[in-house]
Amino acid sequence: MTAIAVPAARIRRRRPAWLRGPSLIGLISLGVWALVAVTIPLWTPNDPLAPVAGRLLGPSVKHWMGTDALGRDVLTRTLWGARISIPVAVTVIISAVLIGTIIGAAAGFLGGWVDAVLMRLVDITMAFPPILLAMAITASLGPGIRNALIAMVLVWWPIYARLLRAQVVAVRQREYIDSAVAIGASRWLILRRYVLPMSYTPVLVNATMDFGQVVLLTASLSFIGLGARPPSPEWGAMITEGATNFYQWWIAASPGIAILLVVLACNFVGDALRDSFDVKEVTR
Amino acid sequence: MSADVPGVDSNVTAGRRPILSVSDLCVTFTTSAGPARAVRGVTFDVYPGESVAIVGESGSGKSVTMMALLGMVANADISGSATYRGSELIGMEVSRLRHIRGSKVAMIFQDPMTSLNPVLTIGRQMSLVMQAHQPDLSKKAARTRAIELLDQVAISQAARRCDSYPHELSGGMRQRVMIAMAISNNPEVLIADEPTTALDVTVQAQIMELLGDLRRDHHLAMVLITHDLGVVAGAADRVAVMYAGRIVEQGAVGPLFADPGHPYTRGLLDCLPRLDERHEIRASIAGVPASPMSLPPGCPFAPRCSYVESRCSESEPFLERHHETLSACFVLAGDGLAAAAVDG
Amino acid sequence: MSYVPMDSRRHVRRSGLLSLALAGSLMFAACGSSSKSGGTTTPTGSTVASGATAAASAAAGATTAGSTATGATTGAGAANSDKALVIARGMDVNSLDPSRSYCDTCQIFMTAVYETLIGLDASDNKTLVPRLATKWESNATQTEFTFTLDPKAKFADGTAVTSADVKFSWERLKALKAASSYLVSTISTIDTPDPETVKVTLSAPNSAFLAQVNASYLGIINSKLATANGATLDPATDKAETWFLSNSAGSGPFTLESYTSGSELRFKRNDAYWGTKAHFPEVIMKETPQAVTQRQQLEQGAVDIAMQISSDVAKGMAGADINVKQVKSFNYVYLALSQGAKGGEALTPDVRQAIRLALDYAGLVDVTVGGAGQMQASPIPNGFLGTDGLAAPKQDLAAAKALLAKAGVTSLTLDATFPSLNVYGVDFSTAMQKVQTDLKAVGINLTLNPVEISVWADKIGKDGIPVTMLYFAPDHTDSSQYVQYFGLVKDSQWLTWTKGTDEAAEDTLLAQAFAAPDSTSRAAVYNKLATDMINDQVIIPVVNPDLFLASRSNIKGMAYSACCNLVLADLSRG
Amino acid sequence: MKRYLAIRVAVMPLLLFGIASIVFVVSRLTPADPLVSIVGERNLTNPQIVAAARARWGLNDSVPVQYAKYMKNLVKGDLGTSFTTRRPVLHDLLDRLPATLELTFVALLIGVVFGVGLGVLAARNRNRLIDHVARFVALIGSSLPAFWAGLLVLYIFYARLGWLPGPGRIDPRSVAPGHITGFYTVDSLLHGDWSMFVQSVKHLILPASVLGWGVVGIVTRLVRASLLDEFSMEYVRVARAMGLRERTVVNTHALRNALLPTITIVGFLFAFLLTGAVLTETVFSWPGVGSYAVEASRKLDYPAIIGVTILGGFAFLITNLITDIAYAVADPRIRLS
Repeated sequence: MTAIAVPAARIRRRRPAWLRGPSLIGLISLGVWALVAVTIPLWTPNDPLAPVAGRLLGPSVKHWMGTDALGRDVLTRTLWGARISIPVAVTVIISAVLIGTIIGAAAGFLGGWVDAVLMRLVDITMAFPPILLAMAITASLGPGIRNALIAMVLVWWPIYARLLRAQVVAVRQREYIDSAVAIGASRWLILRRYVLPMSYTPVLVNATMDFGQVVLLTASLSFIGLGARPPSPEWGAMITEGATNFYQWWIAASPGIAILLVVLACNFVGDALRDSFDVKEVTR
Repeated sequence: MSADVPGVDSNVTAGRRPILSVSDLCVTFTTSAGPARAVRGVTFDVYPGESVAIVGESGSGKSVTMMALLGMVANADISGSATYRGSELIGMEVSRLRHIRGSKVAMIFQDPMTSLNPVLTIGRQMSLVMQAHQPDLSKKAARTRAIELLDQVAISQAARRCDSYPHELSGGMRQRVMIAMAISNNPEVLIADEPTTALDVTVQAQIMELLGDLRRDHHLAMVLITHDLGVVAGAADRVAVMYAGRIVEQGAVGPLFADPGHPYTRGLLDCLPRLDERHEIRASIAGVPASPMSLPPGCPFAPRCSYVESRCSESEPFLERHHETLSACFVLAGDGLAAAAVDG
Repeated sequence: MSYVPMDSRRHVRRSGLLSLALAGSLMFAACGSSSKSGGTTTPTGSTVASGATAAASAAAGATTAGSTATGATTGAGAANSDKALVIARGMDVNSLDPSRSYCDTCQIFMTAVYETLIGLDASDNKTLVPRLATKWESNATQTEFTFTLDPKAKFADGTAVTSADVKFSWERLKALKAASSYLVSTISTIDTPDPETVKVTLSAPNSAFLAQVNASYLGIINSKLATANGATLDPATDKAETWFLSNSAGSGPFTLESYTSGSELRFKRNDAYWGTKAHFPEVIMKETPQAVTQRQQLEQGAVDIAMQISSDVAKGMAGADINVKQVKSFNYVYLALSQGAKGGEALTPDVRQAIRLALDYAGLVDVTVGGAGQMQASPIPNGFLGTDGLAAPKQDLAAAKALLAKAGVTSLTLDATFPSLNVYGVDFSTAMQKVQTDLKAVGINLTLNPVEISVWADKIGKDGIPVTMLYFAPDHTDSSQYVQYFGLVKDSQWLTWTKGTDEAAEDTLLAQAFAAPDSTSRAAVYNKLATDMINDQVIIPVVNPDLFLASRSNIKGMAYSACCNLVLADLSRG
Repeated sequence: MKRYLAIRVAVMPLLLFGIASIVFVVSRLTPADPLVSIVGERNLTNPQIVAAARARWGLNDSVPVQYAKYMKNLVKGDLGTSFTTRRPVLHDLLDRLPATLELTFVALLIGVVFGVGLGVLAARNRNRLIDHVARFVALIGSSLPAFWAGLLVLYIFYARLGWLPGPGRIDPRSVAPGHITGFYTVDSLLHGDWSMFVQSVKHLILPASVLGWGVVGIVTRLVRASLLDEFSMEYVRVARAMGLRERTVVNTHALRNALLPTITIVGFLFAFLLTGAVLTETVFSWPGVGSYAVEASRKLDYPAIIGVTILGGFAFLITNLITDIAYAVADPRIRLS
């Protein structure tokens, strides 16, 4: 009976899964946020750092999401927050991928004790709950968004190192690589020609999911006072201010929704990418 | 279809109604690449105590036919009729159909390795099947009965095996378990879908023998689905050969083997190893089976047929009498005995 | 007093520090006073308890805010004192070892569990009154102080409070060199001629000493009990700190029942108390860092008292069941200008004065605490000895611009690194942004750089910071502490931080004040010092925030104590 | 299997050593001076107090010496003394662990129950509206910032509606049940104190739901996928062909297998929850290890930071081990091999 369910499962569609439905919405949403982050200085409705109205005013026609304890426009600040969260997340992911690629490739190609040492380092680093390690690092480097960024890179690179190493090892086991080596291909060439193209998809899928997680962790660190500091319109820091002014729910509402939208978008896209490419997520 | 089917032993059928009656059954899967016509107007009857073999290559629609009449085909349009003792199965709600599945009409499957749940004990799985149809059966009674059944299918140390997990059993034993499970509710019809394909040759014979014994002892009607005409010889009264969703030839075992009326049947027979042949070179049918997604015009077997004529690709032949069998071939059947079309 | 901020995040982070500082604050009051009753005249003729006057009139300025009706709450239960008193509080306990503790909550704890030799009259918050000591006297040069202990005084375990206990307690405080030890740094010897007499000799004249003795950290420990549990006079061998986290060894109206950090601090009434026993059999302080949560729990009757309510949160609070008192405090937030800091060279006295004149003080009070605060003239806060007649600061943009023109400054950019704190309800970022806006109007640009306090401390210790912000709460009721901390006197904290030059004149004045025998003469000296410090233009007070004391309306005896923050033994349920 | 587990256990001390070393190095990345958190900025220029504090807390030693001392003590089970609580870090952690574990277990329960429920619902209605809704609900959980969700539910269910109690493990006036396990729900039952049990459960609902919702997404996705895998398995078809009720097919046959992969991620979930607990505890003033970690980081309380991070790594190792054992027990193919 093998064959019966198959025809239904093998449904083919015109567009790949990640360009349809929720994933498409997610992509568009991420695009909009990126656009906001880049262009907000050109059209900002208000100054994100200066009081523009009375303090703690509820949502109104003029100030859609109300004002905070300093009379700053909450919506404006939330939009400016994209200028912090998105670049930070992009930087963290790119750095983690680069570091992970280098270390993973080194471990995979060099093998032996180098591999053993590097991979134990990876194992141990991945044994920590990410937030605890990030907190420890940030606390000792000194709180601030820059140090939070460094901490997150240190937390995230092992995922990619492990991924890359696995690809290198897989590629090395192929016979055609042996012949490539035999004809004198350099490791760099093998890396570029065989390993990196193979790694492209799993890295992309993981990076998409992780992007949302980095945004979340950035906000979390700021929320507990280890990331961005006021008056910075960072989302987590804004939620802290909202917690202080608990009854003025609108202060925390917009940054919270902003985080939710970005992370949700990443999850939508990541899910769809994973399904289309059938990639296993590297979990910590 | 009438009782006037060649090969139907009138001694068996006399005065009796078919227990299972399939008539003009069509199953069309809807896929995004278009409809896949897996079963196209299949008609046959099964009488109590009788054994019918449905033979064909994979993809010929033989399994789909049987799954369809048990309501186990999803994402498909089903038309035609299939009755069990007169009740229409096609379109019956699942809740009613459930009482027929496993209880009146039971099925055993090709691969005993995957047909059993790896994380439940044999006894538990058998009990679940029994309790599905005998809600009042106590756990203890179910177990006792399970051991009894395992005994019946010749599993040694049945009581101990009852608590085993499937991975602790050999393939043959698992298939015996499957059979025990299938007969646990005393069904009237047993559908065996390639019951021996996945097994060693030596075990195959034992399983077929077991099925034969059970059929006699319990007066079971059996539908044996197989791609191997070899197993049919001793196990079936009647044979239906399917190709591309249709029955292309049917008849009693003897005549069909002796004088097949369809080139496809001949091809299948040529594939069988013969005792009188020293060298084990088997013939095989050239070409690939027709795809249900894109059937050729005319006879679907035409592209592979060595008897092919131009008319074969113009229209599709229907079953017609060919000596002792019914056969759907213009060349061999249509020519031989002018269109004594079987009614129906 | 100190008000602790409400924002939990910051609050917690900071609390260690804060508490210290604050802690002090609470106590400040101790001093005070015109000691009428307490002060006896010593044979040498000087007045005891000379100090103080000051204090606390401020605390007296309480006003009752609110109450209109909300009814909704179910009320906390029986209207009597049999049931435990519950206080919602963001606790900042650093230690419960009396010689090591230094925090706001520690002040409440120390006052409830340990006792000082001298108390403060709760009715006026100024008068020094006998507590463990029945009388005290000092010599004319303010270098020798003699205390006579009350023979009735007993510790909770029944042993008598003796001069040996006093000696042990203060010597341990000094020897362990923990945060509050500087309060006794001037003590050179303690003599105990008999069990009821303590004679303290100081290394230098210190007219503030009695005020310091009133500070809750100078509470007396049961030396036998403490010694038996590892307490020594040597930080290397002392093992008692852990024991003190679950036990107490004091003579106060309460004993420590249990303490769970991050959760609760429980007091049990000392039923063997030698004085008037407390009303409540048990007091529970619940860790509740957020002001809004404190408010909710108070409104629901889940707690009886919340003392860390910010002005924003206090708004609209209250009703028939709840009393909210707004009281003046001695805490303040200030701007500090360092010409000696890297990048601060342009901050000449004229430029500093221009900055002082450019600030919109009323606006700052509005922006930072919603108007619930005061303006303050000098680094010595309003109400302390020597501040009478000092004019509140005023904005004068024209004068500021003129001064800058005179100094040849047209545009100036200064680094303004500050700790991102929220203290007494004042958010430093908010305050600094307002300062930034004000200064921009006269052509001075500040580069705001909020950092964690540890980073800030590191930076100010090394390079200094041209423009920064910090807070201060008094440790006792004497004005001298402000001169020692803010004045350009030898070893003062801000002299070190600004890398400035010692002003000999201020050193001389401070020495005069320490040796001055009576409060009138000291008031004159401190007034001069206050004026000098204003003219230094180093420390510019920005806002002196009010405090909000909120309680269920059936709680009696709610008052802000100048020495002790909240005196648990004075509370009852009516 | 036993051998494999024995090796795993034997390697753990080594891993712990690695973990402790990494944390130690990390915490000394830059010498951000914790002094200010010990003596307060008021005493920073008081040389005597500063010197005494440095001596007492070992801040004068060079980093290698501090490392050597720390490791030596660690072997004896001494994690050092916290600057802020002035107690041995180990005692602090042990005192606070039950609160975190109780919260985490309940959250895990909520996460798994709802996750499995939604996963089954989604799989049984594959590609229908109900599938999309279930997956969306689950996905929101993984995308919500826990601290924000915490504030939100506190605002709605506590401040506005008053249905559930506010922050903390019990009401301010209540006395914690006598310590047996440290789990208030369990202890109150052991003491036969029903009202305390109800109270502690009520206090658990909001934080555990917020925390648990975060893992619902993960569990739903996994259960749905593996259930769909199982549905395509032969034995499911067989069970259906045998006339079993759909409920029996799903619950007794397919789910049993589909949950096996879920067991493998319980360890991961647990670590995930511990992470979430850091934030949830902060919002709900929950006196657990998470809020302790936050406080320690804010005050640069090195011994506490290191201790709590080591505990985190340790918990991760343990849960992985337990996961492996659980998996082996649940899957007869491994258990019996």
